[in-house]
Amino acid sequence: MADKEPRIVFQRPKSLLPVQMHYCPGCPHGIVHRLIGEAIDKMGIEGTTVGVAPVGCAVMAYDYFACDMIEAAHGRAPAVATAVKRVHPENIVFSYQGDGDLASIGMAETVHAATRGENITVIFYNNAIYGMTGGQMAPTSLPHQVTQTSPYGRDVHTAGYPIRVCELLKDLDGVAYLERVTVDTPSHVRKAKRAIQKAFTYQQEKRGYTLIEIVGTCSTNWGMTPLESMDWMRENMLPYYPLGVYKDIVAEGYENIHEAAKDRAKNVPIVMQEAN
Amino acid sequence: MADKEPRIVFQRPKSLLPVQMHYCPGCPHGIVHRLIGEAIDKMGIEGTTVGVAPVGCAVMAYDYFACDMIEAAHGRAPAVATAVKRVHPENIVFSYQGDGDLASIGMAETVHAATRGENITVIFYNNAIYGMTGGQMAPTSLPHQVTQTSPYGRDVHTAGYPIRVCELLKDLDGVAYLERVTVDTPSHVRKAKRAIQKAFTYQQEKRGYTLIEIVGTCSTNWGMTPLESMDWMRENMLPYYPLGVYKDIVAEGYENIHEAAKDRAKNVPIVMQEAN
Amino acid sequence: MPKDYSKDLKIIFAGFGGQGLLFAGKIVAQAGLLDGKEVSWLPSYGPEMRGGTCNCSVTVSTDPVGSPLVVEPDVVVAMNQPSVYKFIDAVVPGGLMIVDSTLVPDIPERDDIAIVKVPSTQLADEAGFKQLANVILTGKLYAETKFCSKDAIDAALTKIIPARKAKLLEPNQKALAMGMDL
Amino acid sequence: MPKDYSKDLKIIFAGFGGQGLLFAGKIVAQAGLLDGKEVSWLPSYGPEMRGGTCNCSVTVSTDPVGSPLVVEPDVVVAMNQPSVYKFIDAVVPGGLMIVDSTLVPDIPERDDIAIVKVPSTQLADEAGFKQLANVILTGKLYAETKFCSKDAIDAALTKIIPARKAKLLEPNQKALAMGMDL
Amino acid sequence: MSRIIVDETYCKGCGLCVDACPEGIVELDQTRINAKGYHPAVLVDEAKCTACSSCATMCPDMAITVWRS
Amino acid sequence: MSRIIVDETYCKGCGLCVDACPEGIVELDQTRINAKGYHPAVLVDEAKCTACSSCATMCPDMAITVWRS
Amino acid sequence: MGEKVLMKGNEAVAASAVRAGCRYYFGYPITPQTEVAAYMSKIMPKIGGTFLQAESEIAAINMLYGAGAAGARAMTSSSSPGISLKGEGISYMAGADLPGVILNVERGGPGLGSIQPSQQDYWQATRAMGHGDSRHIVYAPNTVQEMADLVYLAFDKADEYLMPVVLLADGLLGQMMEPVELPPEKTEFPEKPWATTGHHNKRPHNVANSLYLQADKLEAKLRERYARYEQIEKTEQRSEAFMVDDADIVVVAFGASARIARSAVVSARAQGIKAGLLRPITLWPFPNDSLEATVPQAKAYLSVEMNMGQMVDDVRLAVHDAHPVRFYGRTGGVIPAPGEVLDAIAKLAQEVGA
Amino acid sequence: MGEKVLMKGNEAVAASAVRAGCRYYFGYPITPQTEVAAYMSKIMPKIGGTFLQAESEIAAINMLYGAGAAGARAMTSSSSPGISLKGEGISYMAGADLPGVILNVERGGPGLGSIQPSQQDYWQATRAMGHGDSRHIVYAPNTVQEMADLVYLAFDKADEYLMPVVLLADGLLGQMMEPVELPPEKTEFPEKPWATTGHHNKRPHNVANSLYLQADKLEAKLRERYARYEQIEKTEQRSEAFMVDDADIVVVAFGASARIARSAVVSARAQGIKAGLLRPITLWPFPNDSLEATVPQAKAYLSVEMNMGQMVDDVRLAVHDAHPVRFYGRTGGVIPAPGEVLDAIAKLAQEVGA
Ligand SMILES: Cc1ncc(C[n+]2csc(CCOP(=O)(O)OP(=O)(O)O)c2C)c(N)n1
Ligand SMILES: Cc1ncc(C[n+]2csc(CCOP(=O)(O)OP(=O)(O)O)c2C)c(N)n1
Ligand code: SF4
Ligand code: SF4
Ligand code: SF4
Ligand code: SF4
Ligand code: SF4
Ligand code: SF4
Ligand SMILES: [Mg+2]
Ligand SMILES: [Mg+2]
Repeated sequence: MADKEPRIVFQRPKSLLPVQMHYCPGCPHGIVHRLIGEAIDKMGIEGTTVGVAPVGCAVMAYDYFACDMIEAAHGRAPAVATAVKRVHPENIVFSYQGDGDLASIGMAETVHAATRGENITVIFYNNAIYGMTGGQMAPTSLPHQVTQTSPYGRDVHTAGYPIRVCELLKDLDGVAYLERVTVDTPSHVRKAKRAIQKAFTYQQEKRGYTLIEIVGTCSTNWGMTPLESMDWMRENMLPYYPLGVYKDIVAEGYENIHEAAKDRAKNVPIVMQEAN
Repeated sequence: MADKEPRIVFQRPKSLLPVQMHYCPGCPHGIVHRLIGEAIDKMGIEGTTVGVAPVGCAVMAYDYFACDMIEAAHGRAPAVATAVKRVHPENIVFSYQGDGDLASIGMAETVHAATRGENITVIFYNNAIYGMTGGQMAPTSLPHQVTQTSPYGRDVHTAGYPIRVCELLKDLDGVAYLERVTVDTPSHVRKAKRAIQKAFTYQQEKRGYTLIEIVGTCSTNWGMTPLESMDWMRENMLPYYPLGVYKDIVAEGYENIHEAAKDRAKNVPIVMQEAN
Repeated sequence: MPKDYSKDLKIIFAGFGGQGLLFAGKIVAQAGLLDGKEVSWLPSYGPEMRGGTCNCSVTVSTDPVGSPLVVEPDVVVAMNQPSVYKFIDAVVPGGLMIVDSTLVPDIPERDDIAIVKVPSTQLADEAGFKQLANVILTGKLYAETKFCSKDAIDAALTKIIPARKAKLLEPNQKALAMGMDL
Repeated sequence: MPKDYSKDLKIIFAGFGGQGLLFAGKIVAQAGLLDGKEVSWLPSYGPEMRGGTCNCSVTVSTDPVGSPLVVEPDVVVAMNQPSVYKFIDAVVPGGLMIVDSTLVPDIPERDDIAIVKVPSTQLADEAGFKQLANVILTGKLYAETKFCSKDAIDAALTKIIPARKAKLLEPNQKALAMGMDL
Repeated sequence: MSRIIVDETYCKGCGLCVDACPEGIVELDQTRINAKGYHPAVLVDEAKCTACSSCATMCPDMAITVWRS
Repeated sequence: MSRIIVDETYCKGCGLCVDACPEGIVELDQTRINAKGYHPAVLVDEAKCTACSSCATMCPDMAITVWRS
Repeated sequence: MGEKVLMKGNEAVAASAVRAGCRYYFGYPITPQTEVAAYMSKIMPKIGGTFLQAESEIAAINMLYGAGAAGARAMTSSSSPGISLKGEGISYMAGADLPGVILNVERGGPGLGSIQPSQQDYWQATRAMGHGDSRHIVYAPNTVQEMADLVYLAFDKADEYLMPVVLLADGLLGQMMEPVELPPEKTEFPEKPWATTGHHNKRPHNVANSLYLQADKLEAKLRERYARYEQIEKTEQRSEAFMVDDADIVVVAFGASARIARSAVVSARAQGIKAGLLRPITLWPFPNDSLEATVPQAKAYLSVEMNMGQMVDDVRLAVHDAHPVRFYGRTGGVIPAPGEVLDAIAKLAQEVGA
Repeated sequence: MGEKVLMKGNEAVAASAVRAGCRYYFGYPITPQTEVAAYMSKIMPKIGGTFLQAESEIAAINMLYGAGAAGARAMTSSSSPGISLKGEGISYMAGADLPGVILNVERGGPGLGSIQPSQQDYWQATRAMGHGDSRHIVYAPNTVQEMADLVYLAFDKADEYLMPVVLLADGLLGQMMEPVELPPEKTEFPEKPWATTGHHNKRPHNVANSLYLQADKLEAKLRERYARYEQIEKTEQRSEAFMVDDADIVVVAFGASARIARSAVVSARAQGIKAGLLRPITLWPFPNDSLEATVPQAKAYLSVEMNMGQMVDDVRLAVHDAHPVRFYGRTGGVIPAPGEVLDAIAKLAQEVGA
């Protein structure tokens, strides 16, 4: 069989600017950025996408994505994204947030953007630690996990329990789609990519709030090599944060969040009053 | 049958100061205050109880309860109560909060006190409106409910969906007991009283975070008489916010939140490491 | 020499919440505005939460209004007992207090001011203008002070009753006239 | 006249994160302290997040330390190529640059300062002191500047290696001595 | 004979007790008005009172004391 | 012949590609160090590359371009 | 000329903001400014705008940040405690050079305080809405008409200078009704080529950001911004002088207290005291020029405020200690009576022999 | 005398706070002050204290409020953006007269800014930590030793005056190591009969509150509090004078910039310029007395700050425009070099002929 003309089958997506990123070696933040870029490229939406960067290791994401970008205050990306989406409802708006950003300081904004059913997509990178500030305990740090601020291991008696974000949000009526993925292997990466694309598509179809949680790592602050950290993540985080679809309103047979919510409240007179 | 010596079978609890309250006629805030007072009296804990008042109609609760009281910033009662409990772990600490206070501005503090498993009791008065500020939409206002800031009825397309607090919190590992009650009839009032006492008891027994949601009314801002507002609440709020126990760790067979959480995470190596 | 209220009038309307005192104040302010006067209207939002007392300050003047908070009223219109007690001493000498005598049993004595008792709640009930005791008192206020033109106060009502509540206009007009004729 | 470093010494330690530069700086500061000097130590926390360059400023002086940020170093100890490029021009005339020549292939010329090349990473590897290239360089720094007493620098190590890491003391002492003897 | 005592200084005339009394023996006294401007509740037929406390259980202002004998 | 090209300016030597390659033909070049101080990845046996893209899929720094032919 | 209508200050602000092109309002209820939200919630759905009750003041200010970045005319409003919560977000807007309008209808503080009118947030508004070197134009209306006019202006200035602009009012101005003539509906707006609207493949990506990890870059950005601030200090000072030309005693007061001070000045003149009122309309930039202009004539200054003495420092700085500068104030929600201010004027007049 | 140990400023603060009796620390991570939390998380479990990583700066400050109310010695720490978020809570503490210690290790702003040291929050710290009339003692350490000493003092002053006390440091002081001698472990603490500890049926209930719905009551409360503030202004001013007695040019600088200014002053003297350094240690109360004392001798003042010019106003107010007051500053995280400051001194000396 003669060699065919060589062609590129894998390369940097166009919607990621050709700059070196500041992430530590092997940090999956980079993989997730690429998946978003691939989704934007594939859907041809770079010109109509606005991304909102968090405060966290991904703070400089505004320098990496080729679409318009906004750097939000710590935890407030959902509020910022909400406003951008309200101003430009035809744009695709996503926020990119870490666990500290999304689930600690930004908890109220997260829950409320979700319950409002904002048509935005939240990309949630959960590495069970505060990466940027040097490895403090995160709301998702596991019991007994040693961090800078849980030096003897997270003591649940004083520091309490981790938050499982998908589980927390799934009951809110504004939520259309929630999936927890990881990026430790090529096949998981491809699954994560499909999830992100699906979330963007749901947003385009105005189905409601979408969030993809990526269970990640932080080899630097976990004090491991990148490969070790993937192992640790698989062994400890995945059973604590099980992968899977936590909500998919379309799979449940609804067109969007409003249909589903109405169905749920069909015995409430005031909710059904329009139908009268 | 000769008349027995008359004796008092019902009177104001001692742990409520003998002052007139500022609530509107028929406002169930007063009933709930009394139930807390009765629980304190019954358990004999007035001297060791510290209450945290919210910003909301119950803001002046510090003038009503005979135990030590703290007035917290809007939404921050869980943080204040957390600190008080940490300083005096043997005290009984409760916060009293409205829906705006607890579920809107205070959402992050609520979720985090719960997930930390703070040994406190939250008394959550849900009247689907901002009473004190004159009737704006609350995070629990129902779809189509007319309020000062949803003058055409809550439009779920722009204002999103109400939050069901018990449903939201029930999956958090720090939560020991959650019940939703109401106070529209004497039997419901008695049920509510049992729930509050149970929550205080669990706190005494250090089982974890406890919250009692009282579905209430706001006849003033709903624009109804007290009796009408009870009807409206029964008809619309109760089907949306079903009464019942949402979590009871003891009924599930656990001693406290820690036992339950460990059971849930038994396939996570780091969580179980102590057991090794 | 009695004060010329068409140059300057400072009023407090006071009573319970729900008695329409803010609305009465608004009629007066609107009337002043229609006459080209400087006017201000200020509700009090005191410590009471609900069902407590309620009052508002209104100034109508040919000069710019300084503080809109009336502390030395020319006239107090009082619709409940606590308000009478609270404000009677504030009325300036030579001033006026107009009281809904249906609701206020006791009026302390003061001989340097005029006290006008109008059983307005009863009159309103009898005339079938439920809830318009406030407007009757406003009519009486007008009659006593002539702070603006008759045209202005009549037009004021039309102005402040929104179109979608047009059917309330007529009873209001009648109540106002009744107050003026007392 | 060469500067008397026992009166005043300003140093920058520079290299990659993880090379132990902050620790080396701490040895020097601690030694100065033990000699009763005024000392300061300041890490740089620049724009790089991780794996980037890392440096720290150390001052040991008989006078109170003003700005702890060293901008005109007497000595720069450099453990990677970018640091050499970045700091070589900052060294004051008559000053000194000590370079880990195992890691730094290229050293620009400057004839008004002394440049000391120590293949410290290689030496450390050979001697079995993995990761102690920094301490070897610190020993060399001492030998070149004599900024404190010998006792002080020896004691400094003991002081800053925590008890629970006591087994690290010996190799550190050896590395320091090796640096001094080069 | 059982009965209730309504402390008028606390009563706001909300009517919750009226609605709650299974014997239908509590009413708002339309002839009187208290200092706060409300028609206070009164027990109209003392003989029928069972001291069941339903009225007091519903009273948000703790205006009601229930006596059993 | 399929192959990958590693752009050394992007590579941080994390080794994720090494681990991911099913053919085991990617390695970190211990003999070289790039400007950032890392040992970059290299394809050691071009003949075996299937252009499966596993390596590139795992590369957080988009250092790898995959060519199929 | 339009018709004068009776309106509450809060409503006038809202109505005028809409005429200035504001189509996005983000707020959280708090007394004494809830009428703004009430008004916006009624009108926005009818004109294709957005009223959004945020989950908190923090969410609201960050929505304002987002809407400002996205190129919209947007505003938020609150009262003292709620404004404190917005500090970080306001600082972010300043740091990212984003326009937006922020209304503070002050109430008594500190803490939960009271719900009565105050001017206790003067320092906060003029010096430190948030952390870091930053400035915001601060307008201080003293009538309902000015509430309308200045909010209208605020939108233009925010867009012109790319910064958050603050309207500092108080419960008195928010709650009172006065006749007001609303400004005309604006139809032309400045281009915003920097906005994050989606680049539609027509330009490089826009970024809204306040992070500059290299200190020298941040400093350069700040110096650039401060050049703009200097420009504003030169050209945007506003004040109103009332009987100041020949005044011995210059009363300085803004907002609600200026109304009361004005009455007191009139009474003082009636008593033969040559008093005048210099009313700052911009609190930043402080009207130093018009104050300095009074120095040759004046004998003393009296700063009248509804707080414990805040603006008085700015008066001192403006008149360079050339004459005595005194303070009279009430606080916590107490509205001073004209008579009290008159007494303070009279006392000062006696002291300086005026 | 204890032994001097090498410590980072942030660690020294934490270690000293613990010796001052602090047993409750509530914080949220932020550069450049994370070492405080790291230290506290290590030590508190060992001494029966509480380290609690709050969900946010807002939660942390409200925990401080709660712990203060409950009678504990407690502290929180953060850096600029995080301090802005605490504004409401700090105002509540002031309004409820609750003690607590707050450390701000400033970084470049506004917004996310930079993570390098700055002094850009001077106005915020001295004028408006939150809304409403309120004051807080503000200590400005300039060495690691002072970080330790002043935080130690802060706990006592907070309890003495029942108010939040602020330690205003910067990234330089937080990150640098210097020798420090830690103060002794405190064993005696003031009684707190007002604390909400549970009344144990021994006294009427205690209430911690800042709400006074009646304006006159709030005003009365404020006047009472301001009497205390006045007392503090009289007795708590602190500053350090270096070569000031005969100085023509008085440099005024605090914290990190005072260290640099000191070097510059030494160089200036070497050049024959009679310069001196007046270093405020309390920023509020500002050391007006010691500044005023320099007026007869001085010819000019130079305020040196790591910001765009904030304290300079306080210098002007303190010296009553008796002499020129100039400003030299770097901002955004840039640390000025002694040489730059020397140049500014020399220029000013020339200008005023000193
Ligand atoms: C208001 C505020 N608080 C705190 C910080 C400091 N800070 C920066 S990033 C960060 C947390 C980062 O953790 P996470 O969100 O999990 O992201 P990661 O770095 O792990 O990706 C914190 C607390 C800040 N910049 N602003
Ligand atoms: C920071 C802050 N934001 C807003 C307010 C104004 N405010 C007072 S009470 C309240 C809401 C009350 O509603 P809810 O919590 O439901 O209690 P309710 O009055 O209905 O019992 C608000 C928004 C405030 N005091 N502080
Ligand atoms: S610190 Fe952790 S999360 Fe941040 S870039 Fe490094 S590895 Fe990734
Ligand atoms: S406003 Fe509503 S919630 Fe508040 S006291 Fe009145 S009825 Fe109760
Ligand atoms: S105690 Fe029972 S029977 Fe008696 S009045 Fe009350 S509700 Fe009626
Ligand atoms: S329930 Fe209580 S307040 Fe209501 S009417 Fe009866 S006695 Fe009065
Ligand atoms: S494309 Fe596949 S086979 Fe080729 S190097 Fe990469 S992982 Fe290995
Ligand atoms: S995965 Fe990418 S960055 Fe990592 S070693 Fe391979 S090519 Fe280099
Ligand atoms: Mg993280
Ligand atoms: Mg409510």
